[in-house]
Amino acid sequence: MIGIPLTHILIFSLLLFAIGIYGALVRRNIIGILISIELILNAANINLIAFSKYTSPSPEMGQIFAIFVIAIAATSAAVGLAIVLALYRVRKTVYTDEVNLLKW
Amino acid sequence: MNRILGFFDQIFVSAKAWLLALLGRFLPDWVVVLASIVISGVVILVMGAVIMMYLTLLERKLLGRIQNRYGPNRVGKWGLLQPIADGIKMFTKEDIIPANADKIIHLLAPIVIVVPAFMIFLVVPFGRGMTAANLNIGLLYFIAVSSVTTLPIFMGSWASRNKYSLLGGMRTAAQMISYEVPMTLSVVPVIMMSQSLSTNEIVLAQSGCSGLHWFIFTPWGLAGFIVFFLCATAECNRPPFDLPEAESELVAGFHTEYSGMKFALFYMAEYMNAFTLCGIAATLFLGGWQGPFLPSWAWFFGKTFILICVMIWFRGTFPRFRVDQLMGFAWKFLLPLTLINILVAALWHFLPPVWAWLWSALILVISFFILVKLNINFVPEKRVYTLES
Amino acid sequence: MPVLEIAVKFGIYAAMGTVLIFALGVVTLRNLFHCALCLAAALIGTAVIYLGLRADFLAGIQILLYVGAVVTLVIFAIMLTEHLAGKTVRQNNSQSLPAVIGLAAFVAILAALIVKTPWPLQAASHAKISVMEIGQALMGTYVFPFEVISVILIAALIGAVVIAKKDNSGEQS
Amino acid sequence: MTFGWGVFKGMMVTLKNFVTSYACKRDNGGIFTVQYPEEREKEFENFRNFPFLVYDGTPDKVRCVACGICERECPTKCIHIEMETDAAGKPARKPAVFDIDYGLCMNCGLCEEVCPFDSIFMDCAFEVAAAERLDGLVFHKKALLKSNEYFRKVRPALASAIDQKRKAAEEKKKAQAQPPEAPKPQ
Amino acid sequence: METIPFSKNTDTAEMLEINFGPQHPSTHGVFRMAVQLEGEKICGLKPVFGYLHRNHEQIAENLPYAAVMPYTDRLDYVNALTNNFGYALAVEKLAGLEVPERAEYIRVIMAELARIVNHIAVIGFMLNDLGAFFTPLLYAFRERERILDIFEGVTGSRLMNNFFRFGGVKHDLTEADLAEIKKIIARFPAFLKEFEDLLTKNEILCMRCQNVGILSAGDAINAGITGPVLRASGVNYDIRKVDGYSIYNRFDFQVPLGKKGDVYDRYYVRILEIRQSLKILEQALAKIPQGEIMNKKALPYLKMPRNFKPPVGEAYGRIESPKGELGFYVVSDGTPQPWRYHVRAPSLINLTALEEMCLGQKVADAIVILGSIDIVLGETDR
Repeated sequence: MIGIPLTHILIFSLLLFAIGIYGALVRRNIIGILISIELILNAANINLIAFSKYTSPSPEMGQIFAIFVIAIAATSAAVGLAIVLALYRVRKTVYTDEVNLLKW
Repeated sequence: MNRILGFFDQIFVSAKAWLLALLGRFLPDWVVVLASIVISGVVILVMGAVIMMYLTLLERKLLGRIQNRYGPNRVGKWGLLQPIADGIKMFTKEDIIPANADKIIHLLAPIVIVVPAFMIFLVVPFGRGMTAANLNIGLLYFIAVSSVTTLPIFMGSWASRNKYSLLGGMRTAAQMISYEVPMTLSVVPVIMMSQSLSTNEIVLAQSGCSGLHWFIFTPWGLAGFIVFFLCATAECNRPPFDLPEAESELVAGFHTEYSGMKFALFYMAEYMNAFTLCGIAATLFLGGWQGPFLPSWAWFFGKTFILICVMIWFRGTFPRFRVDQLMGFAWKFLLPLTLINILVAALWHFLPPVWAWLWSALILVISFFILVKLNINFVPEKRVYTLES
Repeated sequence: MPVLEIAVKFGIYAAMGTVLIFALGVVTLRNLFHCALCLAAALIGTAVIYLGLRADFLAGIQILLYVGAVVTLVIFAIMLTEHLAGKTVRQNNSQSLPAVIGLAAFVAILAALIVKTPWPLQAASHAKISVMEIGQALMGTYVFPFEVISVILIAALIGAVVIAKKDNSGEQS
Repeated sequence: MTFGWGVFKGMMVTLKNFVTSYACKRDNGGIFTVQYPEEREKEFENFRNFPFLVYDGTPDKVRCVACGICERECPTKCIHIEMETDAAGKPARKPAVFDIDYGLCMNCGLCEEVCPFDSIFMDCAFEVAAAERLDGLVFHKKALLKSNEYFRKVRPALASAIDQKRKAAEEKKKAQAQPPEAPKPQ
Repeated sequence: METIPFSKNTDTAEMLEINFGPQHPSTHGVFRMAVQLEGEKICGLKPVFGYLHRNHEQIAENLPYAAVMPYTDRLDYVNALTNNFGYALAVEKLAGLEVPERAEYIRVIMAELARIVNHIAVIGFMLNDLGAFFTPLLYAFRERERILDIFEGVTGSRLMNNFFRFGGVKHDLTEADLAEIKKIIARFPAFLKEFEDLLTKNEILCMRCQNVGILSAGDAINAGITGPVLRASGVNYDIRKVDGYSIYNRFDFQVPLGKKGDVYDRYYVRILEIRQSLKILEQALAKIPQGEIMNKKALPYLKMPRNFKPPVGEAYGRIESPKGELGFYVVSDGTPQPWRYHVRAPSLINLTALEEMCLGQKVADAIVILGSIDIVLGETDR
C-alpha cells in the first residue's frame, strides 16, 4: 500500500483545480486561459487515478478515463489554439477584454 | 568455449553484482539499492559524455574521409585527443549572454536539454541483463522522454531574443511534432509482434535462429526500420533534416546565441540523442544485443555504431530539405506508409509464413509506388536540355 | 524495505508541492512563456505522482501527450502571437480579489467534505496494472467511448486545420 | 527511375570516395590534403610573391641604381626609394633607402617587369609573417637584398636568362669600350 | 540601421523582418538581404550591397593602363583570368593592337580553364547553401586545385593572375604545361560523371531546386541578366557566339539552354557549359600554333607603361565571363591614364532580379537562389 492517505491526494488535486480556476478567471490572455484549463483537467485526472487506485474494484478504469481526458485536453488545446491564431490574425490581439465585439 | 563467451558476455553485469555484494556485507539493504542506482547512473553519465566526445571525433573523421581529406589528426595519435582539446576550448571560452536575453531561461535551456538525453539511456538494453531500468513501459518511456527535447530547444530559441533562433525554434517545433507521429507508429508493429513495451522483452522476442531472428528481416520490419531511422535522423536534427540549425539559412538556428560550455551542452545532447536513437533502432529492429559468437554488448555497440556511421554518411552526402517538403515528407509519405505497415504486420500475424511473406512484401511495394505517385512533387522532373549553336 | 517506501512517500509529497508551486507560477507569472514552462514542469510533476500511484503507463502518456504535444502547441502559439521585444503587458484582469475569495470558500467547503466523507476504501492490490490489461479494457468494455474519442480527435484535427488555415478566398476574388 | 535511386547513387559516390581515400594515391581519388608544414606543394618557378633586390657577389654591389621607375610604376605605391649621396653630395646611383611595404604590395610583379637594370625580382618565399602590421611588414633594404645565387636557386630559368643577358651586355659594353682602347698603345 | 523600402509592403502582424548579412554564412561575402518573412515565406526582399566597395574605377582612372590589370584580378576573384581578358580586349580595341595567334590561343585556353574552375566552384558553393555539408564543394575543389596548379605554373599566381598584357600574354605555355592541361581535360569527364551521380538525379536536390526561383526569359532580358542565368531561362545569348571575340568563332561549340529558368536549370546549364568548355579546350590544344606571344608593337610598353598612350577615343570590350557579360568601358584622352573607366559587372546586374525570383518562396530558397545567381562581392561592389 502506498503510504499516502486518499484525502491528501484529493486535497492536493482540489488545490490544483482551484489554482486552475483562478487562472481561468483572472487571465486576460486567451492562451493563459487555455493553460489554466489544462491545469484543471490535470487535477481531474489525478482524482480519477486516485479514486480508481483506492476505491475501485477494477483499477484500470481510472487510467482509461484519464486517457480519455488527456485526449480531450489535447483536442481542446488544438482547437483552442487554432481559434487563438485565427483571432490574432484578424484582430491582432489575444486579450479577452479587447475582443468585445460579437462580429467583425 | 561457451563459458568464456558467457564470462565476457556478462562481464559488466557480474562486476556490478560483485561490487554490490561487497557493499552488502557491511551496509543495510537500502544503501545497496541506492548504490546500485548510483553505479548505473555514474556509468551512464560517464558513458554519455565519452560517447558524445568521441562521436564528434568519429563524425569529423568520417566526413573528412568522405570528402577526401584527413579529419583532425594533429592532437594526439589520429587526433584521439581532439575531443579533449575541444572540451578545454569550450570551457575556456567566454560565455556570452545577449543583452536582451531572458537570462534565467537562457541559462536553463542547455542544462535541461541534456536531462532527457541522459534519461533515455535508462531503457537502452546495452547487453544481456544490461538495461539500467527494465521498465515494462520502456518503449513508451523512450518516446515520451525524447518528446520532451522540444521544450529546451524552445527555451533556448525564445530566450535568445534572436530572430534566427526564433525561426529555428519554430522549425524545431513543427519538425519534432511531425516526425514523432510516424516514429511512434513505425514502432507499433514491433510492439504487436513482441507483445510488450519493454525494450528487454523486445530484444528477447528476436532471439530465434541463434540470435539472428531480427525484425528487420521481415518486410514490415524493413519498412518500419527505414521509417524509424529516417524519423530518428529528423528527431535529433541531423542532416538532411537539420533545418532547426540550418547553417546556411539560420546561422545556427536555436543555438545561434550560445557560446562556450552552453553551446557544448547543446552539442552533447544532440550527439547523445543520436546515439540513443540509433541504439533504440538497433534494439527494435536489428535484434539489439542478439547475435552469434560475440558478447552481447559488443553486438549492441557494433550495430549502434554502424547506424551512427550511416547517419554521418547521410550528412556527408545530402543537401537539406526545405521546411514544407520536410513536413510533407512526414505527413504525406511516412505516415501513410507506417499505417499500411501496421496493417501488414497484422496480416503477417494471421497468415501462414510463406503467404505472409508474399502478401506483405507485395502490399508494401505497391503502397510505396502508390504513395510515390501521389506525392508526385517529390519526384524529380525529367528534363531534356537543348544545345544550340 | 521501509526506508525505500518512506522515500517514495516523500517523493510523492515533494512532487505535489512542486506541482502546486509551478501551478501558482502558471497563473501568476507575467511572461506567458514562463507560464507555459511552468505548466510543463507542473505536468511532469503530475507524471511523477502517477508513477508513485503505480500508473506507469499513464505517466508515459502524460509526458508524451501533455509535455510533448500540448505544451509544444501552446508555446508555438505564444511564439506566433507574442512579440519578441517583450514589452510587459498587464496579464490579469481586475477580478483577482473576488476570484481568490470565492475560490477560498470553495476550497474550504470541498476540503471539509473530502475530510468528512467516509471513502469506501478497497484493499488495493500492489500489482501494477499492466499495459495489456488497459489495452484489453479499451478494446473490450470501453470500446465505444474509445471509438468516440477517435472520432472527436479527427473532428478536432479537421476543425483546427480549417480554423487556423488562412482565408485566401477573399484575396483571390 | 524509382524514387530514391538518385539518393542511393549519391550515397554510393560518397562511399566510393570514402574507400578511395584509404586505398588510393593523391591523384586518383585519394586524400588531396597537403599536410603543410611537413609536406609542401611542388614549387613553380613562375610563382611570384613579394619583390626582393638582387646583388652580385657582396651586398654592396647592388644592381639597383635607385632610378625610381618601380617606385613610380608600382600600382599600390608600396615602394619607397631614396638615392645615396656620396660625400660631395652627388647622387651615387645606389639606393640609400629601399623600403617595400609588404602589407601594401599586391604581388602583381609590375616592378619586375619595368625594372631596366634587372635588379628587382619576385621572390617565391611566401612564409612572411610579422607580429605587427604597420612596421613589421615594411621590409627595409637590408632584408630585401638577396644574392644572385639565391635568385638562381629560387628561379633558375629566369636567373640564368638574366645572367646571360647581363653577360652579353657586359661583353658588348667591353667590346664597345675596347675599340677606342685598341689603338691607344701606340 | 536604416529602413529598407520594400516594394510590396504587406504589413501583417506575423511579419518578421530579418537581415541576412552582412555577416552571415551564406551570403558569399559581405552582402545583405533585408528579408520580410511571413512564417517562412518571403514577402519582401531587398539586396543591400556596397560593403566591399573599393573604389575600383576611381583607382583605375589614376593609374597607367597597364597598372590597372592587377586590379581587375580583384574584381571577380574566382576567375581573374577572364577579367584580364575583358580589360585587355577593351584596351586593345582602344589602341588598335593586334594579338598574335599563339597568344590568342593561350588566352582562350586560360579563359576556358577559368570558366571550368568558376562553374564547379559555384555549383559546390550552391550545394553548400543547400545544406550539403561541403562534400560537393570539396570534390569540386579537388579538381579546381589541379587547374589552379596550372595557373600557378603558367601565370605565377593561383588566383590573382595578372596574366594578360595589351597585345599578348605575359608568359608562354610550355609543352609540359600543355601536356598537363591535356591530362586534366582527359580526366575531367570522369569527375563530372561522379559529380553528376552525386547531384543531378538526387531527389532532395531536385525537390529543392526544381521550380524554385523561376525567372522567365522576358524578365531576364528586361533586367539585363546575362550569362548562365540568362541561358537557363532559355535565351540563346552567349557573347562568345554573338561577338565571336578573340578567336572563339574558330571553335565548334554549342550553347546549352535551360527550359524553365529555375535553380535546377542554372545548375545544369553550368554542368553542360563545363562540357562545352572542355570541347573548346580540346580543339584549342590541338590547334595551338607556334609563334610569338606578344605583339612586337606592344613590347616596349611592357618596360615603359607610361609611354602607352592610346589615341583619343573610347572603347567597350566585352567578354562572356563565367558570370555573364563582363564589359570594360574605357575612354582615353591621350594621356597615360584612362580618362574614364567603367566596369559592367555581371554579378551586380544579375543581382537585380533577385527580389523577383525570391518573392513567394521560402527563406531557404532565397539562399539557394542567391547561390545560383553566382555573385562575387568583389565584382558587385567594386
